[in-house]
Amino acid sequence: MRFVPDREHRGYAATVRRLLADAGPHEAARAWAAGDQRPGRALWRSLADTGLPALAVPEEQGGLGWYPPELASAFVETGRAGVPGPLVETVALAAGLHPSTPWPARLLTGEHLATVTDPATATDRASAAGPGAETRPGVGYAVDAHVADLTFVLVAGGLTTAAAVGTPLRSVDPGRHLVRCVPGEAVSADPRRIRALATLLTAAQLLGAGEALLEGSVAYAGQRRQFGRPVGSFQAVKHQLASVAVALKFARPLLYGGALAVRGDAAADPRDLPAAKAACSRAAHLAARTALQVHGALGYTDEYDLTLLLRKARALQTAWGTLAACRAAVLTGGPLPG
Amino acid sequence: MRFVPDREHRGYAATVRRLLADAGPHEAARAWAAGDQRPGRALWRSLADTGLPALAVPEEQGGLGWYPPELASAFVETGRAGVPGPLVETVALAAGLHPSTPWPARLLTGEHLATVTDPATATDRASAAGPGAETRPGVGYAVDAHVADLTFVLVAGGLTTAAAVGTPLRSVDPGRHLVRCVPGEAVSADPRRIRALATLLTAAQLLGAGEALLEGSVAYAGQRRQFGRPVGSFQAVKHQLASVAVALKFARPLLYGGALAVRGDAAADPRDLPAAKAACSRAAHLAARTALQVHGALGYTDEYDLTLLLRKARALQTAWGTLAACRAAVLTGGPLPG
Amino acid sequence: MDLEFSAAEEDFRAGARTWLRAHVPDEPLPSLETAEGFAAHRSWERELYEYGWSVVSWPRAYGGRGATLTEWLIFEEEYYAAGAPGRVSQNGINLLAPTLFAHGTEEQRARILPPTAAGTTVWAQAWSEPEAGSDLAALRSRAERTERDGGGWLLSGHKTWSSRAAFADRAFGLFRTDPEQERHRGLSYLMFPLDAPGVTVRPIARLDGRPAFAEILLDRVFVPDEDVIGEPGQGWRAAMSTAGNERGLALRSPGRFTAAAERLRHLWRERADPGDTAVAQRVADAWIGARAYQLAGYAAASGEAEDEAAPPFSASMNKIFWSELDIDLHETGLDLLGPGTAEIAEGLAESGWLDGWTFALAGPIYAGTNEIQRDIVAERLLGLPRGR
Amino acid sequence: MDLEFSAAEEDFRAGARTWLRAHVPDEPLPSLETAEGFAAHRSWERELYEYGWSVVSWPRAYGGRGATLTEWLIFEEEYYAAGAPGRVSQNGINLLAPTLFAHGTEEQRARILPPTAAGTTVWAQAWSEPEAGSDLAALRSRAERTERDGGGWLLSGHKTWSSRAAFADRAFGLFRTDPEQERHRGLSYLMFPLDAPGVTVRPIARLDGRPAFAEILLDRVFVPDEDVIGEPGQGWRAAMSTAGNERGLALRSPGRFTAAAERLRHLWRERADPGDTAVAQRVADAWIGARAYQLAGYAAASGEAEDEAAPPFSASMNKIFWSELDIDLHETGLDLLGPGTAEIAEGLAESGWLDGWTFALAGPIYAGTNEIQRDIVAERLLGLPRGR
Repeated sequence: MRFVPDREHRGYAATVRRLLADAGPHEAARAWAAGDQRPGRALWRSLADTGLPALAVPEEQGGLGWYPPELASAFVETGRAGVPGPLVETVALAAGLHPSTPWPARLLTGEHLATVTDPATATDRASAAGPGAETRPGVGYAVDAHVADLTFVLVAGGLTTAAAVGTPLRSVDPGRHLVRCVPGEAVSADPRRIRALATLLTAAQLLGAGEALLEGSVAYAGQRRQFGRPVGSFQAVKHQLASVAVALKFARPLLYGGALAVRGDAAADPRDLPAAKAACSRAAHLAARTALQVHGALGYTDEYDLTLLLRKARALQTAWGTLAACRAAVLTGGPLPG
Repeated sequence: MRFVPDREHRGYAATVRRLLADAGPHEAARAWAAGDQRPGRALWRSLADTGLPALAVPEEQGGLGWYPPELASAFVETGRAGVPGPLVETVALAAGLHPSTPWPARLLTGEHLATVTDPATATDRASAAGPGAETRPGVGYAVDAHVADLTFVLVAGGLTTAAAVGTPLRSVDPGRHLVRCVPGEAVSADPRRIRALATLLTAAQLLGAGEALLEGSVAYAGQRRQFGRPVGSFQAVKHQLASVAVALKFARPLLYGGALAVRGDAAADPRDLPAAKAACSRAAHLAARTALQVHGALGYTDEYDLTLLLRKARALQTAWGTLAACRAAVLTGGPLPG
Repeated sequence: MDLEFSAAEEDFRAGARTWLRAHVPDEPLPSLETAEGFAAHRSWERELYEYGWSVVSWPRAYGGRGATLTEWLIFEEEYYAAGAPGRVSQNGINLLAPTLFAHGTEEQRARILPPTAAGTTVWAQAWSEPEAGSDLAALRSRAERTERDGGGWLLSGHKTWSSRAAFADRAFGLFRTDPEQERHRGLSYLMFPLDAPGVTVRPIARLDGRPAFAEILLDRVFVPDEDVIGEPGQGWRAAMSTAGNERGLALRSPGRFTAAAERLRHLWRERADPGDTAVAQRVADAWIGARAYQLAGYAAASGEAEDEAAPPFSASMNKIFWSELDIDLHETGLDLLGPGTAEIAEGLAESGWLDGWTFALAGPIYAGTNEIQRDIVAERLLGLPRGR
Repeated sequence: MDLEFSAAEEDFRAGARTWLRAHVPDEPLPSLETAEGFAAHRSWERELYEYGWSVVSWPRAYGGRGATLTEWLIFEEEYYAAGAPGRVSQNGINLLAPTLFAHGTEEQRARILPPTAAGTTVWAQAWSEPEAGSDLAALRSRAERTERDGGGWLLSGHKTWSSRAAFADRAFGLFRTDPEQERHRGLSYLMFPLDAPGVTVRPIARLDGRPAFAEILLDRVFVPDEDVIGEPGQGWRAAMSTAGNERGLALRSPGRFTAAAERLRHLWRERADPGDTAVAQRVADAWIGARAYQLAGYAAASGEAEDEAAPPFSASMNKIFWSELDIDLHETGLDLLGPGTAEIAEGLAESGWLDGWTFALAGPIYAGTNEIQRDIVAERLLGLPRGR
């Protein structure tokens, strides 16, 4: 048993991290929020050039193989950097669309971005009028469908093309819009793989966002002075940040466990996938709350880059498996949050 | 509106507090735990001499009237002092047994102690083998039935005499034993009043125990030195204790609100009773956990008096309304936890 | 003790309820953090004022009704239960006015309070500075003495996190008038117009992108002596003596939370699986918390008559309690909305929950962080040793 | 990366499981905090030792199997899953032995380790003193040099919170051998018999009334030079260097929590309304926490081969994590038992949950309070400024 990323795996994650650190992801995120997707798309193409989406596709289908743990590590980095766009959905679709369909090739090159509805958003809540609210299967929100090249809908047991209905709605994450979609033609795909990978990579982004929020908070607390001393020297601040560090530390092994379950390892436990989403969500939530408290008013402003992550963490918390759904899946044996 | 105890009410609570402080309640509690009820009974008789149980019985029935708020304040003090014995049950029965029955008179004088089963303990868990576990209505645990003068069983819609079955079982609170009882003859009583008053007074004892745990912890933190300074000067310790103070402060108004609901005030909200039990339980639980942490190993010892309260708080937390039952009652409109 | 309202109090409640039912706009006003919404909220303040509901607890001479603290609690309950607009005049009514009542001159009160109550003058607060956030006594902005125009002060410096400043008319804050003194000594409490020469206002957007506060740059801004509150050099005392005004209940009234808890219960009934006890318990806890704060408010109002029963340091304890309750309550609301809906900032009726959440997030930070409030509770109420 | 055990590891697991299935007593032993239970647990240690399962990670020369860290994790999983008895020899195996391996002489190892592994010698730890709890460096007990009986030390002072001391054979701890030095300097690590002349042991009962620890009063107790570990005066370093032994996993192994979480899940299935999501989510969280700790253990074991991947300061983070998990897990168990049953200390099979809860309560306090662990994480891992 060797339950740590090997050298190559770590090297790849480091490459992605460096690439993103140099590429100005926060500027790309702000441009994306303002309606200019060019920097974000360029960023995605440079990530694709490193082979990122190809890590989700077997070699015989033009990819590099089926590497969920490596993908998870790479998406920790996209979460840390706050990269905009439907990357999770694009990679999940690259993995789950049948190779006979015309779309995967362009997803691997980074040329196309694709998105798909999260089936948990499918209850038509706008017309809900009680616990027995009408559910229209296959109606739901897809992230950034208004700017994606391809949009799909997850329906019971399958995948379809999509038609957008209504205007894109702004999310708490300014670089994210939600678009209601209705199903079109059936498409050959593995919907379980799409959902599983989307859950894993969303968890990874949450972990990365949480780690960046902790790092930013520690740096700020060490430098910001009040009452004649760094605020990071106050024990109450220290203990809050230590609790965040502990939560993040123990979320990461679950993320890798979930990745091995998604990879299909016989020795993996399928419950690790919902467990990972739950643990990464909670750790990122704690990191966000703490970052806000440590930064004071600064952490409440739009212009401070770290707050991009704080808002993204809130949005991703419910995406591809709420905490409640993940806990339920852990008890029923996983792998997919309901 | 005057939602504060008046002078007479406060005076009475102060009298009870002084009486208990002078009477060595911890010694009485330790003797009770060791099987010697004499000091505890003497303490209860001196409380009865102040008119305590008589505040639960109308004047025409030989009592002083129906004063749940004053009873609540007095039971905050019994909780603070950790007085042993089934006092909650005795006073609830004094209020709820029909005046035509032969028992109330001796309860008012303090001569007799009485106890009654908590109906929530009625599921026969020893033989439970699944969610559909057999429930034997009217079978349950009564506190200290082995030493009480009178024991009753709350059954669906009524009250009966009791027969003890099995040996008294030691509780986490060493001054408390649980005895399984089965119902006997029906007795004329108001079971709702018994349950409501038992819930209120248990909440009051929890609040009192919580306040004493806070006071003891603050005193210890101010005096105990480590690393060359009082442990109470560490911000992490301060903040934990401040959180306890806040929880306790906001539990007390609910306790009084619950008392007015039990009194039957039209302006009271019946939900305040389960809300009070929930809030007092949570505050006492936080106070107990914090006391343990502030005291270190000392707070983990049998011989340190404050730990009597720490253990009592755990026992009372589930008595006469668990947190789950109280929350459910709040949502369904109260007043009784299910 | 009891919870019975007097006939007068019941009449007061009925009057408020009737008026609100007739006047509260059917549609929510646009966000008060926009120019359009600010104007709409200002008009609403005028409407409240015209009917005597703007500042019920103030003396009639200044546009109030001389309401008791209990009546004010009742008004707030009705106000938020009616879904009435947020109060754009809150800085003036809840922060500035208590200081004027305690430390201002009769001339100042007569001149300033009525337009404040009417929404004619909307106030920004100007406490914080870049290097003086939690540590307010570290402020550096200064006021230099001048004898120009009959005597006054010239303000220079840099204020920030000034709520309402993007659209408000005037601001109040502390300035160092005695450069020889340090920390909380030598400060004065001054008011100044935001359109005066030398004032630059740079709006700052909060998390939702709206300019809820601003930086204020001051370059020798003239303030006449009549706009100093209290004695020059005694500003700290003036500011702090009213910080815990009405035991801190005014900062966020119980009525706000009882109304929000009721909306949450409604959302839960509408949306949740009734068997989902995990979310139900959080709804119950929100109700319990709001009710506890409401009852604590009644106790505080009753305590005015019976002073020894009133607990000390209520302002700090209240602040900790409601700010954490507010976040829990709105997090529960977002979780009830579920994936998708929970994160939508605009375009759905439910986005009010996200607005409420964003607003709630500021609670543990502003008006003294909860860390500072816990220090106060620990040191001053519990008597633990000073120093951190 | 993977989670696949090698064939050798699977064999090791099968061997442990088979042996445990055959040997673990059907009925739980009496509490090890009673004389009767202590003797029964000592016999169990001898049985473990005779079959080579007492100290699997030790070299064969001392009675172990030379197991890897991964194998040790496997053994612990099987051990707790089998419901095997608590380890009365834990102090000797997990606290003393690592110090002997790192700082002892070969003579000491040969003399001390086998009887420790066999339960022939059961050890108490003697770290704390009345004035040195969290602040261990404040200890005052001293060892004076003597040339009597071939040379050694005379121990005097007052130790407390000494676990196992009520019934153990020997104890180890730090003593001040250089009275000129202060704090963590001038301390030596010594071993002494609890039945020696000059030793008085006063048992202290924990919350459940059982003597889980004791005070030890020492009055010129002779310790020969051969029972000093490491250099005299270097005791602090010897004690601390092994405090985070196996990255703190040994203090409470992951297997303990995965087994407890499994029992909780079983209790939940048996007792809970399946629709009661409020309690179900806590059961899920307990499983998630135990699994996280288990996987973190596998990562640490893998990290031995791949050192740069091992996170630093794991011991402090592990301690915070498992101690809080342990309490949450057992609180959930008590809540599942429900009113009445939850508080019963003896007489029902379920009272094991209350025992577990009592045991768990000590977690955030002993072996360095969680406050101190958070200070360590904040200052040494995160690099926040020192000082509190």
